[in-house]
Amino acid sequence: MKKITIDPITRLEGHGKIEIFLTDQGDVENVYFQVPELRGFEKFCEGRPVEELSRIVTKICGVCPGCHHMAAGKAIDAVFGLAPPPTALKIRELFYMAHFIHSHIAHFYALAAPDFVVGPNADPSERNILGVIAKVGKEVGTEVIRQRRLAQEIQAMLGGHQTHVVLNIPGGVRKGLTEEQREQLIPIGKGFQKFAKFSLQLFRDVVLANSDYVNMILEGPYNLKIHSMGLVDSNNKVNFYDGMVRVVDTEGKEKYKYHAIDYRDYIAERVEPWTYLKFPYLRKIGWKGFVEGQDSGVYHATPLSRLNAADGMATPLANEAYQELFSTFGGKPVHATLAMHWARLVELLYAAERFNELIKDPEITGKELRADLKEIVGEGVGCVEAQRGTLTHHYWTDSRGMVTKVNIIVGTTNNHAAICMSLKKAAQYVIKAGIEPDQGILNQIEMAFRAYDPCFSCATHSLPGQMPLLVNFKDSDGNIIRTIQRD
Amino acid sequence: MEFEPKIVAFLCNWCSYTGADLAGTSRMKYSPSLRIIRVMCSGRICPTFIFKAFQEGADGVLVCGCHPGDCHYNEGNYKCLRRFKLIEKYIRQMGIEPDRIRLAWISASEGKLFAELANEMTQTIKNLGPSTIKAQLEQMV
Amino acid sequence: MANQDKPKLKMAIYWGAGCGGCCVSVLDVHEKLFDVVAVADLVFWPIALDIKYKDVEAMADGFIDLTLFNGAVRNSENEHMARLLRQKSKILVAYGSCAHLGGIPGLANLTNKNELFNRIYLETESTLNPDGIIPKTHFNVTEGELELPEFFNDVRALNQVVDVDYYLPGCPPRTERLIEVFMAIVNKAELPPNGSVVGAWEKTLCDECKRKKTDNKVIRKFYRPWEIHDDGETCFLEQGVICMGPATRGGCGYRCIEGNAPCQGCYGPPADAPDPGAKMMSAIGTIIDSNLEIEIEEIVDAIVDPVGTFYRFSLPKAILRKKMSVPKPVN
Amino acid sequence: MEEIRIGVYICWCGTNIAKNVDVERVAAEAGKLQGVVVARDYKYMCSDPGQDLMVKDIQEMNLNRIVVAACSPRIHEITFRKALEKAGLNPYLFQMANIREQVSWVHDDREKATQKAIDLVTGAVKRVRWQEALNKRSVKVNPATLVIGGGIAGLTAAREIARTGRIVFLVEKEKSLGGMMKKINRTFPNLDEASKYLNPIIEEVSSHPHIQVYLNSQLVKLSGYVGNFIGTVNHKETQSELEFGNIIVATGLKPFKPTPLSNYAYKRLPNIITSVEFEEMLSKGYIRLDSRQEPKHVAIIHCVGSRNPDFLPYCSRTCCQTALKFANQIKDLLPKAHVYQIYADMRSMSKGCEEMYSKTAKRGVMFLMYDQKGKLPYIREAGKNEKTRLVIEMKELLSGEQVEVTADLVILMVGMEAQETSKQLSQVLGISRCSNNFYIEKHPKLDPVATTTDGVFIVGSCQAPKEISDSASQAKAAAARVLAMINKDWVEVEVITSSVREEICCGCQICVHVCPYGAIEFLKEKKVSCVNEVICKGCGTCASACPTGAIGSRHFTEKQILAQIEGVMLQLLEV
Repeated sequence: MKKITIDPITRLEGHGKIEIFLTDQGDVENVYFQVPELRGFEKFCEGRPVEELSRIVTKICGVCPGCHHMAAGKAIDAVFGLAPPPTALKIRELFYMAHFIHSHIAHFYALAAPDFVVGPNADPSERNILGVIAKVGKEVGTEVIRQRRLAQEIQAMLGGHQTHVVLNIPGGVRKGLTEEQREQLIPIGKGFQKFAKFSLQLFRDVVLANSDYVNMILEGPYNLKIHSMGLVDSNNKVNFYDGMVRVVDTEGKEKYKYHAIDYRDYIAERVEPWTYLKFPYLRKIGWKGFVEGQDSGVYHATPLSRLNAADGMATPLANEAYQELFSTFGGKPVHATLAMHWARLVELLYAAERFNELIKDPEITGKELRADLKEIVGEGVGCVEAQRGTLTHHYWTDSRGMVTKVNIIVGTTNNHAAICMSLKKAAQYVIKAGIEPDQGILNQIEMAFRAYDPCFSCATHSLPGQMPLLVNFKDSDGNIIRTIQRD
Repeated sequence: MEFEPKIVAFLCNWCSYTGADLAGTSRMKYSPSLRIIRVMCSGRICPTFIFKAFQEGADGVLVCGCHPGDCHYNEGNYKCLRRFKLIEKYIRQMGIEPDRIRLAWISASEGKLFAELANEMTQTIKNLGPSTIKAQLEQMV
Repeated sequence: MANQDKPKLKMAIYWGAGCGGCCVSVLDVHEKLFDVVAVADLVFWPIALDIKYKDVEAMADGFIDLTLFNGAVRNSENEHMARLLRQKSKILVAYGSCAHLGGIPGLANLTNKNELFNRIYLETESTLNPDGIIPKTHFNVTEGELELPEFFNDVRALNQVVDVDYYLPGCPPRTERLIEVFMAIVNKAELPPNGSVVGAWEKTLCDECKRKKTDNKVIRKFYRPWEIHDDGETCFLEQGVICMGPATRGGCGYRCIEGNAPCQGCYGPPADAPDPGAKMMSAIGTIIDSNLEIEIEEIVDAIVDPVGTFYRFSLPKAILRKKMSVPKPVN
Repeated sequence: MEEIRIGVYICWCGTNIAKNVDVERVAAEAGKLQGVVVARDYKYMCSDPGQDLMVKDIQEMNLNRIVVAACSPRIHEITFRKALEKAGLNPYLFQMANIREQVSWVHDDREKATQKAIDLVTGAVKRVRWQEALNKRSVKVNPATLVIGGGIAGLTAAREIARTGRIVFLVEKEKSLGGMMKKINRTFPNLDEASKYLNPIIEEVSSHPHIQVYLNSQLVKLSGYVGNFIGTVNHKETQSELEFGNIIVATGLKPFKPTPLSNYAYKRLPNIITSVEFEEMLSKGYIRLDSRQEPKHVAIIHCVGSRNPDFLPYCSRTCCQTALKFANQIKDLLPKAHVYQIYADMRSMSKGCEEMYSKTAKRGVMFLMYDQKGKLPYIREAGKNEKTRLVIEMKELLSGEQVEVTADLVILMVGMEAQETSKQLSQVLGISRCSNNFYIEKHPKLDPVATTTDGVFIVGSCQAPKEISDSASQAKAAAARVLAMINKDWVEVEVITSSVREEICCGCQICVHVCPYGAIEFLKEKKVSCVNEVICKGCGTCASACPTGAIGSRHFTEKQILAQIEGVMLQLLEV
């Protein structure tokens, strides 16, 4: 039996690694996606004052620190039994929209676009952000970078630290928004919206107008019939910051809708001895292995799953885009993994629109930023939608608010099983007995997985420079038989 | 062979160190476990010194100053006391038995008391057994 | 823009036990990206793993001009890469708090591998693990063997594994500092002696902090940030909230202070501090405003987490770098 | 950096050290340490040949660091530093290991003592490598002197200094000079008139061209340091700033008010007066009752307030003599009167007083001893048929009998306590007070008129209750100290001080209030702290309070102390 190791992958917590086992005939026998790293926040957060967790857990991920900051902030509010005043909530959400805008822009242009704009089989050395820029022109490239920078700067303005934000304090926020700042943000918000619409148009022109791409998106290997999870507001519209968790089945029917605090009734995590990352699944269904379908406990929590799990978007333009997406696929739910890129852009538009709603809201410059402490409840759950999945933080404290226990289910972890399955499907599809895999084929395997998460993707399409990918064909004794290198 | 602790003792020049000298001039016998380091005032003693002593293998650390109100520099001993309370808390958090560190007031006339203190502390450390801190710090696993 | 005839700087960035925030701080060069690309080639990036190990292994020693190593050393893979990159790099920079001092992951030195695995794989409330499965470094699946790096008991800073040429502190480092250092290297400017901290000031944060400060540094009661209503302009210490600013190098641009949050020390201690937290601990102890033992104990009691306060980013580099396991007394 | 060349000398101190410590082995082990060029043991290092041996080595082997393991540095550090100087080496490149007081004299187990000695020497060797040359510094002395208090002590000091042509500022809080002594009629033991001594001094002081007297005045603020003080003196509404080089504190004491001791019925029953009130009566030249009649029975009760744990735990020192003096004065004025000394302990110390005691006893004065630990004498109003108006009930200790003493006049020998102003002034001057609120001298035996604050001296009863002669001699002693300093024209200041590295100091100002001497100032324009090394006493507390490491403590640097810790813990010899 042969074993292929594809190992160009990064992670949230730890680097990713793909192991492909081939039958003697050369067909794919099985695929394993391993996360070899662990830091153990759940353990070493114990003993800290709970209010510090909002500053500590951002260090779980520097790519989406804002998500952990928000989940922690909400969990801490709950520990202190506090309900932040409206202004505080709006400032938090405003910050959060900026966070989504920066992350979604980065992912689409730096990580996803190269596959479509430059092409899945193009020369890998061009298949990166610079390649995209070369195709779409430097003005656009500069604009991409500019928009992301503005989003980052807004995070710094509101949260002090542009990466490891310090915005939240129990019961509210540390810093308000001044009139001047608001004035400053209005034009920037307009810019975001314009740019989001531009990006959707780009997707239509480059991807949807290209039948090869459309077929690729619809093709079997990039489809996964599993459940979809996402936060929804009272009207079942997509919400990033707050709401109830909704799960729809593979047919698109609502299966569960629950308050985050009850997450343990609906989600369980499985441990496999061959990876440090756990596998969450739908508890009531149970773990049936890495299998698709209505009876499998496997689900995903991604931009696409959020759209699947909701009845629409809460803002007009985004809602139109939402309708367009599903009508293009002939209804809900959509199981096309690659449609996640499209869904991400729909979310980008929503984030921009919501940003503009908030910035116009008179309460956003309010002076009441904090609720005062009454008593320490001692337990709290905080749940938000991270760019790459539903994120849940659960804290327990003693009577002084010192942390006794922590449980965290990170966005990407939700998709761990799904990623493994998508990879296996793609591999089985592109690696055929007798056909020697080339770099294009390898890239198509990665595309299946890249759709899930920028942290997993920036690997092969990162900054310009030499970023080769290489595959070793090993026999069962692990000897390398042949190597494909793209460079 | 019986465990003979090594205790690093920081003594202020004016009271404690003189008290220790008095124990000597009065020929009082006490345990040879102390390694005395003289500072001008207990207010000079910084947490670093205590941590360093443990890192180097000390089984215990003793800090002595003038009695409250008698500090040669008015308040140095109070500042030492304040730091010491914080150090104690930190030491506990780091899993070190708090009894391995001790703060005591010894005046220039309390040679006898110093000798007793030395024996007392030595006994405390003997009961605790040898410090494993140095060994634990040296092993990276 | 640097001129084109100059050979490009070969640059590598590796991501150990960190969060990726350091990589984001590199991305935050924003438009300056084009300048960077003009003078540097990225020959290695954290994400390309053992394949790239082989590529790196294939490189001649010293082939890489500059390596930014971010993240702490948490497992055998991190350690292997640290050694490999040291060997292949002319200049190895410990980039960011984790590589510099152990960082936030270093707080895990308050616990150990077993406690940590038990919590995460057995006890966590959402985990269903009746068979008590724990990930293994070598495991045989039906199709063959799968390997995982070995998880260490202690977290280490980079220089506890290999020699480091420079330390560029911060969680993450402020991008402006990175560019300054980067350009200095590109332009072959005079570099400080090996082992120096670069991209940070000699003076600590208070020097550039915009908050109003006086000599009124006596504290009768310590407050947790939510216990006071910060007026947004008075020195945190003078409001009774512990701020690591006085004992933490400047250079970060007092960004946390700008967000009305006290400094927690990510830029690390000033030059030649034998212990990263002891000096601040000593300062804080000294300014307690009482001479009565019981009162002092009450005041100290309000400092609820000394280790997490004074060693938030630096526990692995403390003189007492990990929690001691006390053997049960034999009787 | 220069090559470190260390010489180590192990003293036997005859057999004092050699008996319990294997000095040869200590020297041998020391010889193995890094940087040690020579390690010797010698019978008496402090002896001239011992020092010469060291000096010779320094010069011949050009040693630049010296360690001597011998007695306590508190005994011979100075001696050896001088020897280094003699050899042309800076005296601070020297470290002592105390292997006598802290090793050979306290440990019998020779093996363990030797081991400990080796560790201490190793510590000293590791430390001395980091020690730096320090240079003595001095400041000019302002020849003017401030004297606080216009009693006999202050007056004497002021006069002594002024007579040499130096300026004196004399500050007195009362409206006139003289202090307690002015209230005294005659002095013991010779019953001379106090005014005979006091008035000429007051005369001379008030008219002296070099003395400026400030009455109704108080020192409220003081800045500067030895040789260069600046003081603010409040007098009535006005204020004046004075500059002077030294301060002599002579604020005296005040009599105890006996009212709280209800058993003595003071102010409750007639004809019960304090010793001070009796002095005034004597000054008027008579002894009489409220009724203007002369008393036939006079009782003098001792230790009123003094030696009483609830009031003044200490002995007021002058009351016994005064009581004896009173007895004689009464006998002189009213030869027929019966005088009773009701005492707890007779303490007729001081020259001529014991003689006065026996003389008084011979004049038919009755001495009755009461038990201070037990029930104190109790004064009640006499009944109709008793011959006096007052009766004192007491247990007479020597006879063991319960007795009743009849009296028509009772004199309470009240104790003496510190001035209320002593606290406020101690803070202004930065000197400390004992548990009884009197000022503390620098050394109880060897430096009784100086304080721990250089340039500030304490004389007379502000240090503890005293009789006139003691106050006068202290005043003259302090004056001599001050004049010596003035004539020398400069004063040496502490070398072991703190200093700030401005390039590191972040201006957090934590150090400012940490200094007990106010030696640290924050320079606003430079945004850094700065240590006034003349005021600094070198306790090093600021160095350990500085969060940046900008403040260093000379001769006790972090490097030096950490190296010493490393040294004493270094396992050289496995036992």
